[in-house]
Amino acid sequence: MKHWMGFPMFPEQASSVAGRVDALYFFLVAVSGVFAILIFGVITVFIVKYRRRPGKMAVASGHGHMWLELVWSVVPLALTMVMFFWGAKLFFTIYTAPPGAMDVFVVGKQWMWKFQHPEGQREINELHIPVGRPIKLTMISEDVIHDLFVPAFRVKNDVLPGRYTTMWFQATRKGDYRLFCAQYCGTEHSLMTGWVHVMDPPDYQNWLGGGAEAGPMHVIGGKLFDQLGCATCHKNDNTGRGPTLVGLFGSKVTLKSGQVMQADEDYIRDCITKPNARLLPNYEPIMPTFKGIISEEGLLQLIAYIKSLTPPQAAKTGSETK
Amino acid sequence: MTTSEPTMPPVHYLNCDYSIRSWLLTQDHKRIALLFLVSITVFFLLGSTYAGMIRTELLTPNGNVVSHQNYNKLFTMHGLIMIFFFLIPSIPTVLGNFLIPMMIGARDLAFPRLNLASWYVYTLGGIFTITAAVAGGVDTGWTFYTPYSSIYSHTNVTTMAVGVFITGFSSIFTGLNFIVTIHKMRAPGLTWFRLPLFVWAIYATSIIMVLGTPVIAITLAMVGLERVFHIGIFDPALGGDPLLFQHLFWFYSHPAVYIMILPSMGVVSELIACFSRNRIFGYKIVAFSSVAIAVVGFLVWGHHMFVSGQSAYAGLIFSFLSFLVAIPSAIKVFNWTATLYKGSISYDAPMLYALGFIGLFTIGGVTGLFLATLGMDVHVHDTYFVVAHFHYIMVGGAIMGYMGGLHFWWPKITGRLYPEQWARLAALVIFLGFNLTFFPQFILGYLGMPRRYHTYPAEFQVLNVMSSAGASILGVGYMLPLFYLLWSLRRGPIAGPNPWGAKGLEWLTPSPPPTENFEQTPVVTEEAYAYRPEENASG
Amino acid sequence: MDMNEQPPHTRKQSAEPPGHRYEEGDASFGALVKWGAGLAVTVAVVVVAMWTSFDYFAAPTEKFPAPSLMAGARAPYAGPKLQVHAPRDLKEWRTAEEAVLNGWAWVDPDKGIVRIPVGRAIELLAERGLPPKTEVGGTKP
Amino acid sequence: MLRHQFEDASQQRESAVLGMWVFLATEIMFFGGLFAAYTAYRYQYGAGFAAASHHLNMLLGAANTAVLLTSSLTMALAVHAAQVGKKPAHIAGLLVLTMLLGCAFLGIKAVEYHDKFVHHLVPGASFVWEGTLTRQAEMFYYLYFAMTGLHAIHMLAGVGVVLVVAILAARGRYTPQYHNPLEITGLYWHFVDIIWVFLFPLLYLIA
Ligand code: HEA
Ligand code: HEA
Ligand code: HEC
Ligand code: CUA
Ligand SMILES: [Cu+2]
Repeated sequence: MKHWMGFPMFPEQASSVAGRVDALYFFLVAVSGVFAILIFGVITVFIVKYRRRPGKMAVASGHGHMWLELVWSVVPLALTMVMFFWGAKLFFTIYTAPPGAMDVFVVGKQWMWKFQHPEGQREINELHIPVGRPIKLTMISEDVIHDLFVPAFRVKNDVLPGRYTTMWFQATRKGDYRLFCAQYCGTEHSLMTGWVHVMDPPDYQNWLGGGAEAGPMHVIGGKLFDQLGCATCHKNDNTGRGPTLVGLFGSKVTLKSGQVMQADEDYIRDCITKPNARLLPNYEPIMPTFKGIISEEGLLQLIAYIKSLTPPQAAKTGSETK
Repeated sequence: MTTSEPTMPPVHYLNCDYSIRSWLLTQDHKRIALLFLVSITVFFLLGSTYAGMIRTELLTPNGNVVSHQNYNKLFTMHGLIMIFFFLIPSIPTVLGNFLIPMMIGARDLAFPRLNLASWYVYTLGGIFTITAAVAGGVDTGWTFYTPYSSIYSHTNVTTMAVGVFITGFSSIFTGLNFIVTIHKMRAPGLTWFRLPLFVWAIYATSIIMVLGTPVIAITLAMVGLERVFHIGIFDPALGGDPLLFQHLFWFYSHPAVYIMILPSMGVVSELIACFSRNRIFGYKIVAFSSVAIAVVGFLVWGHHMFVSGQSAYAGLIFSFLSFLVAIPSAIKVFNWTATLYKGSISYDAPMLYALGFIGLFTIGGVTGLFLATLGMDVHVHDTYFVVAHFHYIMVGGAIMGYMGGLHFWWPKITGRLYPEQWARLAALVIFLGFNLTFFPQFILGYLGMPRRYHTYPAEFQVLNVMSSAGASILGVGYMLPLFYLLWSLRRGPIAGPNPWGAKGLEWLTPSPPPTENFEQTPVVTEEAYAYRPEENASG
Repeated sequence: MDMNEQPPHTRKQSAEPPGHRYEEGDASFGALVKWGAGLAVTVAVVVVAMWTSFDYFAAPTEKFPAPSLMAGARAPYAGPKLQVHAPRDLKEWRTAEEAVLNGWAWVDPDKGIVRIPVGRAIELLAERGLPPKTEVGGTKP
Repeated sequence: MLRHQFEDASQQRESAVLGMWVFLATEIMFFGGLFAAYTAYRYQYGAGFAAASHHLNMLLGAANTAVLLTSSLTMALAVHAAQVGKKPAHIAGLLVLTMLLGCAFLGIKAVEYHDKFVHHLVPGASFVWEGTLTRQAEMFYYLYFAMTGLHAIHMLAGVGVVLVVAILAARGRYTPQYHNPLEITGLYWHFVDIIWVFLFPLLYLIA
């Protein structure tokens, strides 16, 4: 945090977009400053020059001049268009995860953050990530709306119950950066904070390898897939009562209603929690709902497993939806 | 100033009847305005105490003054009371009720009984709110976001929702009354383009009050239903969508912020014209921009939901339209500045408030542009940057306008002049205290201090202490007018009909005016703000 | 006439015919419709413009470096466990404890210390009685 | 009788009519919130809404529509009768007829509500649904009860107002020169009827 005479003035720039957000910020400050000084200056001059003096009557200043009105409408409009385009372009950069980003799954729960690395690493209120690599966060809440906010990276996104939201960042400087919950979520909203530890890749690997673990997410997902009986109906060779899930993730699915849907994380989550919401042609809706039986972490692990059934090059991450 | 020593008329709307009945069952728009003045001042003091407690708590990083849940109740009650029970009613129900009939040469509003009903409905809503506050308050934030407000919160959300629901009808009744009065009861010769700009501003505000308030009423009713019957129109577990609530809530709540600022803009137009003895520069443009803000204001609500999971496509549209809605405000600021050109400017207290309004509204407004910029809002959403934006434009803007209007028309309302020097001092103290309170919050916001945080990291403490220091100065600043205005009721000099030499039909009546305002309905032959008779254009 | 010098109350009612005691002229409906249509058109234009320019905005600006080959390598993992399924963990823990309680196992083959099921231990103690405390130098509690 | 703040009767009448139109605008926005919620969930849960709508009795719905349309007719005739100076009994009669039709509407509504209650289709704990899309069906019935319930409340208020106006009409209060209350009651009644004309297709005819 940059200080000026002991006052904290400016947050660190620790992500790939931070510099560009700050550049936009300085542009906006400059435009506001110019207009503020322009207006305050003109007003001060006028109130001094035309202060009420005996015998000095106000002189007709006319009803107003069309061209002047035009100028001070078009100029602000032009400036706002610049702000709009620059802001919109940056917004899409902030929210479009680059291909091949490292996945991290986030579950927000009243008043703590649970992070899960695909390798199975699980953390509470702490997130260890390697510097220089784009990290894509897939987030969901178990209760109310939360919001994961890392000021040093200049990014945040609400975390909704019942629907996945995603965001990404690429840390550019090592160090520890605060993360906050930025959407009011109840009594201990202000305690739902934590740290992002940005480490050199080797240190990150050591940290990752630091201790025994039940196995990577997709392996746990596989176990869960068997335990819950999914495997009885979903056989990889498509001989079960339900469709094979090999190659499902990322593919286009045509429902019985003819509607074509992209099988992304949300789609699979809905298939598991609300099976009859998406009926498939030539299959009976016999799949039981697992809502309330599998925790959010369990769902994420099942999805990781189903993703792993799709050969790597076929799966493409969903781009920003319209 | 009038040459002869000004005298108070023997009989006027205040001393014609002192009985409680005559006040509680009055149909005189002027008395109803005073009833509202008393009620909203009570709520302003209540809201300010909550603000004072918030600032006291935030002096230290760890929460050692109140518990977590109580702090959450502090900012929720502070937000709710200040918005729904102070700022939305303030100018329309006090200055609007008092002045609109007089400014258009009418004896009263179109529906006096509806006007009194508006005050009773407001008070009933207020009683519900006070009960909710006494019974333990509400901790959902003034935004009532579901599913927290509908399922997880165990505080008096339903009572509060009913209170705000009922008070909403006070806004609807007042708005309806103004629209019909302005359309149908103008004095002969008073065409639309000869109306004072305050009347235009109140007309634009009334459109929003009438079209927007019902939406918040039905939304809060749905939240109430969900809490009472546990059925989920907004509950994700039962298939409801929390984003639908946000859309319905902000569909009203953004236009609501324009309900708060437009009347102040109307007051400032009157003050700038009177104290610079000049016709408002570009009268028609300023009049149309009030209506433009009101109408386009209904199309931008999504800029509160850029990072809430709303699609990027919607974000683009709402960001673009938010910039369009800013243009009329910009035009107004430039026209006010141009009105000072070649004027004959005096620095009475109302003028100081008007100039303060222009300055602080500009800062508040341009920071709104920061928030409307998609890329910027991602970082500063739900941080103190937003808190600073809306306090600059609501406290710095709307309240400055309200104070200016109150001082400007005080002689007409009470027949007495307030002490000028004290008023100028108060204006200065408020201006300084205000900036010290809220400017540091811009820096805090960009540093990333989130909103609604009871405890915060230690590195934010210095700026928070500055803000709290400013709040206590601001608190003192607000108390001053309370004292000297009450003092002036007894010992203020007699004002006479037109102490400022201002234009406008309301200055034709004695101060304080008789109950029926005008013996005969005046006929208007000249333009608004015709301070220089020599070019008395037809208009 | 200048408003200021005009004493109040004597403002003479001009010779307006009684019928015209309030302003008839109201906003022209045509103008309102025109303004409404204009606004609707602008909003439509904005909505369409955003739809068409969506892909322009969504196109990724800088080309991200192709993910390095190493990225895919899955290293072993470790770290604090996060309880996923409380009942299952409890069941595993209980079965482990039961096994210890009722099982036969070498504790320390060199010293000949062995673990015996608790039931058997109770029987042995019943037969032999508790060893006197001092003789074995009992361990600290 | 001219109220003191008005200059003449026509100003008072125009103000009353404009006041009612503005009030109807607020009512449109008030119902608008529910219509917005309906549209949002219909778009998301089309199948569920269609399935749930099967259980609504289209016959009763159509009957209600007919009842309301006729009541609008009798109300319009009443207003016209006052304008052309028909006898008070004539005006009052038409108003009573309008009121009866309004009560008939509420009666049919009560029957429908009872039927839903019996079939456990009232959203909440008691909701039972044998199809596959329970949540969506419950959402449909939530909206059904919210929208028709709010409409019924407005209908109830309307019947009350028409009763008062009918009594005053019977006393000969309304003449071709002065019948403001009758006219604005007519506006309100037609509004409540139009709301039902929207509700009927949206709720009953989406099978
Ligand atoms: C009186 C109240 C008021 C007013 C008038 C405004 C006016 C504006 N507001 Fe603000 N706003 C609030 C009260 C208000 N707001 C509140 C209470 C919240 C938070 C609610 C909550 O979350 O609790 C909020 C939040 C808010 C957000 C959401 C932030 C977030 O939560 O992430 C946004 C985003 O676009 C926004 C934008 C704007 C804009 C563009 C204007 C424009 O209308 C401003 C236009 C004015 C100007 C532009 C200044 C004058 C112009 C010049 C001097 C010329 C120079 C100008 C140009 C170059 C164009 N406001
Ligand atoms: C009309 C609107 C209005 C007005 C007039 C005000 C007036 C003030 N508000 Fe505002 N405020 C809101 C509308 C308004 N507010 C809203 C809508 C929110 C968001 C609520 C939410 O998030 O849900 C909010 C939230 C809000 C916060 C953020 C709370 C949080 O996010 O955790 C703060 C923090 O300082 C604050 C401060 C103030 C102050 C100091 C004043 C002052 O102008 C009032 C005058 C101050 C005083 C009278 C102080 C009196 C001083 C004492 C009693 C002595 C105390 C001693 C010390 C301070 C040492 N307000
Ligand atoms: C009783 C049989 C059964 C069980 C058990 C079962 N499923 Fe299914 N599943 C089906 C059927 C049949 C369908 C296709 C029809 C439908 O949508 O209901 C299906 C559909 C799906 C789909 C959508 C496939 C597509 O192409 O759209 C997914 C994903 C899925 N199941 C995952 C799971 C998971 C994960 C589990 C275990 C937690 C599971 N299923 C358990 C029978 C079953
Ligand atoms: Cu989670 Cu605030
Ligand atoms: Cu807004």
